[in-house]
Amino acid sequence: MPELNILEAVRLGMDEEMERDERVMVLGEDVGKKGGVFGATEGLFAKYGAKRVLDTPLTEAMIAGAAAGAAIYGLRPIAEMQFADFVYPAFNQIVSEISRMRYRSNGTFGLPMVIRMPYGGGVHGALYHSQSNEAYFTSTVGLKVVAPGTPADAKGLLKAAVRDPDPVMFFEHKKTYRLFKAEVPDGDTVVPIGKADVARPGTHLSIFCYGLMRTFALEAAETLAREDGIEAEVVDLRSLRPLDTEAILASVEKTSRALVVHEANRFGGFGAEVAALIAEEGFEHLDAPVTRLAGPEVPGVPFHHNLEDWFMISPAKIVDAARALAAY
Amino acid sequence: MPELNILEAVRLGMDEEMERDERVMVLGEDVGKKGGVFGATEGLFAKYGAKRVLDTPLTEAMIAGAAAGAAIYGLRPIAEMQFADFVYPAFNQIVSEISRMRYRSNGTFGLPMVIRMPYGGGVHGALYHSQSNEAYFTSTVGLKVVAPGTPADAKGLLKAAVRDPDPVMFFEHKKTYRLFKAEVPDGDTVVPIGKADVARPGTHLSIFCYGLMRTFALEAAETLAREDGIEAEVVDLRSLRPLDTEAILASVEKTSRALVVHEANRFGGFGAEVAALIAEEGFEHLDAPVTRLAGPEVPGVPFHHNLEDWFMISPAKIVDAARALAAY
Amino acid sequence: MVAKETATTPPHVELGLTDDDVRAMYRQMLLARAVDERMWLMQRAGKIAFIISGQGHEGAQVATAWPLRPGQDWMAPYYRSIASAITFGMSAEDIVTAHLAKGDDVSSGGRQMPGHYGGAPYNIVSLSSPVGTQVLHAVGIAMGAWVRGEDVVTLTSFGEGTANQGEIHEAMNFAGVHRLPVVFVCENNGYAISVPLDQQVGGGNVAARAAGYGMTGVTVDGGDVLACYRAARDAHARARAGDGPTLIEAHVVRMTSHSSDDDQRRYRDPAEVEALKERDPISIFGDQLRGWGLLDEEVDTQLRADVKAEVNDASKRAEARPDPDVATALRHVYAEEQHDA
Amino acid sequence: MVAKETATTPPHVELGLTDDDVRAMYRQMLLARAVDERMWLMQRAGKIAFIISGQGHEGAQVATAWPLRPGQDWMAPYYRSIASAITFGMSAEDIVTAHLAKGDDVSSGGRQMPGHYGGAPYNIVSLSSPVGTQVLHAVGIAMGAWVRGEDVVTLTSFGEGTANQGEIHEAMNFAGVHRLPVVFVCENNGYAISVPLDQQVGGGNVAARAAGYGMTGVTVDGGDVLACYRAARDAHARARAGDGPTLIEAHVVRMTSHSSDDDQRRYRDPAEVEALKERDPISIFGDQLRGWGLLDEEVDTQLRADVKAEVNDASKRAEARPDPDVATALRHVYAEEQHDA
Ligand SMILES: Cc1ncc(C[n+]2csc(CCOP(=O)(O)OP(=O)(O)O)c2C)c(N)n1
Ligand SMILES: Cc1ncc(C[n+]2csc(CCOP(=O)(O)OP(=O)(O)O)c2C)c(N)n1
Ligand SMILES: [Mg+2]
Ligand SMILES: [Mg+2]
Repeated sequence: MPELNILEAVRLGMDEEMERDERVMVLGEDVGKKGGVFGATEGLFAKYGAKRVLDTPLTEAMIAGAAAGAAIYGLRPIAEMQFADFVYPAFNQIVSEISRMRYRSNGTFGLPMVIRMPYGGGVHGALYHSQSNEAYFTSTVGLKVVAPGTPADAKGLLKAAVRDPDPVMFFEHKKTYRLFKAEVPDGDTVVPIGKADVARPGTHLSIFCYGLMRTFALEAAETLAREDGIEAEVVDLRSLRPLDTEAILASVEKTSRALVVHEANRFGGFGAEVAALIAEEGFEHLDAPVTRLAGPEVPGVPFHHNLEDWFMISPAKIVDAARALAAY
Repeated sequence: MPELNILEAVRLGMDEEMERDERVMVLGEDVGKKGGVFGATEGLFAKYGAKRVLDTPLTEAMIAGAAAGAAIYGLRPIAEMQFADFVYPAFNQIVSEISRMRYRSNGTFGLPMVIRMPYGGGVHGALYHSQSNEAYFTSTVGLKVVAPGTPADAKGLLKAAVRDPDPVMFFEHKKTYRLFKAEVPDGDTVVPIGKADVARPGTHLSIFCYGLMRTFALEAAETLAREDGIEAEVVDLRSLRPLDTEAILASVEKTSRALVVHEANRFGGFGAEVAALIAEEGFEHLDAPVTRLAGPEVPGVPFHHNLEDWFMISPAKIVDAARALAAY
Repeated sequence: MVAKETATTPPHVELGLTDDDVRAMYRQMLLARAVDERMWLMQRAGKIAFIISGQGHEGAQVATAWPLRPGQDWMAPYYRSIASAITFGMSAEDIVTAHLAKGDDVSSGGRQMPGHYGGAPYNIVSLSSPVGTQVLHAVGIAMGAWVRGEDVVTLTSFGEGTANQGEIHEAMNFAGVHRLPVVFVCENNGYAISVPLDQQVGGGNVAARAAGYGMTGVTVDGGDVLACYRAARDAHARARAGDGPTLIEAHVVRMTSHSSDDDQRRYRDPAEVEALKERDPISIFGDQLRGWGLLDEEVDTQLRADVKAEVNDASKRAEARPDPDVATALRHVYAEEQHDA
Repeated sequence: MVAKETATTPPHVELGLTDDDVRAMYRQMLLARAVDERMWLMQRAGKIAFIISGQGHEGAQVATAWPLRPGQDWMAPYYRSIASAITFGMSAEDIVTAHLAKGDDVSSGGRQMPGHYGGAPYNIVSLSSPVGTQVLHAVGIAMGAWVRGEDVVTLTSFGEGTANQGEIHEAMNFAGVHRLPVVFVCENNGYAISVPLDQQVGGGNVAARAAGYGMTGVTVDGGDVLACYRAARDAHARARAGDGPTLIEAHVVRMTSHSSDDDQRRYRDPAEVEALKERDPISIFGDQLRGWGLLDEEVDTQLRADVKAEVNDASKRAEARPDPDVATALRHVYAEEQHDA
């Protein structure tokens, strides 16, 4: 098993899928010769050529819409949005078309396609290179949404996404790209969409998270165990839609306390769904209010490092929230 | 006090605001000579001329973006999206630009503008003329979002929206347009954004709703009172962002049971935020799980009347959900 | 081309069409019109909720769809495309079934409004309502064929109001960059609901935009069926030859209100509406055929009777089909089997 | 025009520019370049996080901004628009302050990344990162001026990659329909990050799109400052006269990598990069001025020293400004007072 970082895992996942299935292609801005602005597609252009690794014009609606057309035609496109922040020009295609194609055609047109998007802050990207905009997609019926937090999940979920008969929004937290290396199972290991991962078992409270927050939550859990004797269970949701409600409720049943953590702002964020689910279906098990820890209610991550630090979730903030919840 | 329906109230609100302030203008598709596809702008073209009631090309990004530019310039545009379903081409302008302009410019550029959108189902409009897509906007920091359920609120909130220094998304449930007439206070009565309305006081449980659901919830409450002796408190949220959390928590404190009702699908819908809020901040008062009654998890309202009836929330469905909650 | 023309070669023959071809084209136009008119009747009778009409567009539609190869080429049409869809393989019964929103409607199983043509068996992409989105699907199909090196041409159509949507620009630009095998047909009927051309299209000329994408742009009179056919045939050949996409702007007439929800008397002069009849492509093409000696009163009457019978029959069968079963309403949100294809 | 030309009239005079004007234009170019170069130094020194450069665009920018009337006209520029912004009123200190993300930065108070020009006091619209969005704001301002009957011209600029965004199409079409007083400047530097023109722009000619909106399109060499000025002056006059918008495509060079996060050696030939120096608008314009007898070594040296001193001074003052106060981070999400304006 090689040790890879998340960026390498994503790249290897694409490479293996392109090798396995010649219908798989990659398209997006600067994905070709340059290999992507983060390097996620590095080497693929040389290996698969300019058509299967297609540098598109600077037009996101076209990227999504043409990917949809190609999927109708029988290909299995992986479209890249250069930053999740730049997906909005494609929103009409994604929400009006891609999410609804199967339902509206009574199952006769499916869209096996993936949209990869680097998201998240902490990289001095300010309001428009830092967004965590997953809630727009998790609330959209017909899409699947995943957000891996480890290299193994990045590769395994990417493979699942490429093979999925339905459209998958694939969120890659850009701060995790080179954050750490970890073992990635060799070969064709697919991580199924729809299953959470208990990243750390615990008994006193549950922390629900995904993406970069997995790393932060695990770090916080260590601190809580060490300094407070609080054993936090860290549940990495990984798949946001479909959501592994069973795993969530099982954890709440065990710990009776739920902390939902994400980087996006709180009001109407994805955490609202997780919290509402727990409040509704886990009510009898709860010994404390479901608590959300989320980014502040501002329209984006501000640039100056003072302000960015203020914005970002950190292990310390998770520790504080968990302590308050445990003490409830 | 005249009796008006919601469509007339919206129209009168615009008319009075245009008369009061010559910076107010209306723009959108077919808003001019035709008076809008629902007739909301009927008569305004004749009264204010082709520039202040501007028929635009069939281009929603342009409508939103030009309205933003006009607001920067000092006008107070009211932009119409012909259907809420057709707002997505403008999503980039709304989310990237309109919601963030003030924050990103450190308060130096504000955008006093309104985007009106007919939303909701029950009118045989199928997947693309029935959407309740408020959650995309309520989760967007920097926007305000309102959804009136009565003629008086429609007019009063529209006036507040036009005068608001920030962008307001104005959702009009198209099935309510001509559903009933009710008294509308004469003249310059402004309904403040951010305040809920207790449409019917009650003691046994609280129903949180907006738009068409207000009418249905009130009808359900009558049935519940008559048939079950259950006194439901109906809280019309009206303003979804900012949300009147005080009013919500006060009602929960009183009734200890919360039912959140909307027409949009449940997963990640606006109700998730309301439920999560109650679960978190009203935890101590709850005698039963916060319950959501929402549209089914399908990508849109299907057309055939069988299917549409299946989809729609009805007073009967609210009665059933309320009974189950009261019996918990 | 010019050298071949002689006083005795009828224009369709010069274009490589047989007498039967042009009569068949005429019949398709009649059929589309008859279906369309039937839909209005059914709408007034309360049997269908909504109708959006192709009346006045039939000439351009039949002619531009004519070169397509069913089962091989693709089509991403729009809501006025009754005649295009019929020409490319849908039956009158399919169309009526969709309007009645029956459970086994090939387009959507009764889930979509009338006018949302689509059909997997026919290579017709399922259409939504937000205008213009289908144009990117067409370009994506063309991209797929180009990537795979397959001989497939995709035709897509839309109105002149829709031509201003940003997605159309992105689609045409991309098609221009890679010379993709796609044919764009703008059916310019002068109105987008109530908004006339001069308030809709800067400069008033949609085909003029082709030059800005490095593609061929052609303007044709939608009342001139053979001119439309010639443009489409050339565009199809150009696409197959790797010579890139074509934008055809066909000037057509919208003979009805925008839809059954609209009343065009609110924004259109009665004289203007009256004058539309003169531009009805069916009468124009009929007159041409008569002029070329390919149609006489008897044949015309027979064709119209045939078409009427076909529509009667289609309607009867469609009405007998089952309504959608509510138990299926939750199906097909996602694939029902997770197959690794 | 031609009639007035004589062998002795220098070209700028013929355009109505004085000797001082053209020297001032040259100085603005030098200043923009000096600020730009300073930003790279500061970036390498770790003082600023990111820089996106206007080097190679200065001639087109100064010239197209020159006709604008500060305090009356408006500008919606883009991230390479250092020279445009400086010409329209921003100071070198404003630019450095924004790059350092200081708390009193006029563009955003340190909230936005470098390159996001904007300034309410200067009528420069606050810019975001999604490319092209500002073009609709420009058109909206122009619409506002048109609705109110006010004499205001708006200039907006963007790259040739951005020209393909759907919003640009919608903006230009709308401006074309109502002949709005707006000037579109496409600064075509041949690349959108790594993607070259021929994979980006169908047909390769952005100005050719103007015809499709019924507006004037002009292609100019961005190394020819006076040609750019002439195009902009005419466009400004056209806008004021109600004769509609203009699309100016200026062929410029991107002399640096796309940004400090990019390395153009990955996708651009070294020889190509080397050859860019020959197209540096500053040397070209300097040579021209020398040829017209308006610049000598001494004046040039003096100007460069001046500009350097200005940038030194600006940097020193900017660096001394306070960082943003975290206590303000929640401010200005909504208006702080609900005033009925
Ligand atoms: C994105 C979007 N905006 C608005 C509408 C509402 N609408 C439906 S058809 C139409 C007019 C279309 O005009 P045109 O493109 O000229 O086609 P025509 O109907 O004239 O054939 C409008 C505005 C829509 N369907 N989609
Ligand atoms: C909507 C959107 N997509 C992608 C990006 C990332 N991006 C920033 S600049 C750029 C290239 C712009 O090229 P061009 O318009 O030619 O301008 P230039 O930088 O060459 O001056 C890209 C792809 C973005 N900022 N916005
Ligand atoms: Mg039309
Ligand atoms: Mg460029």
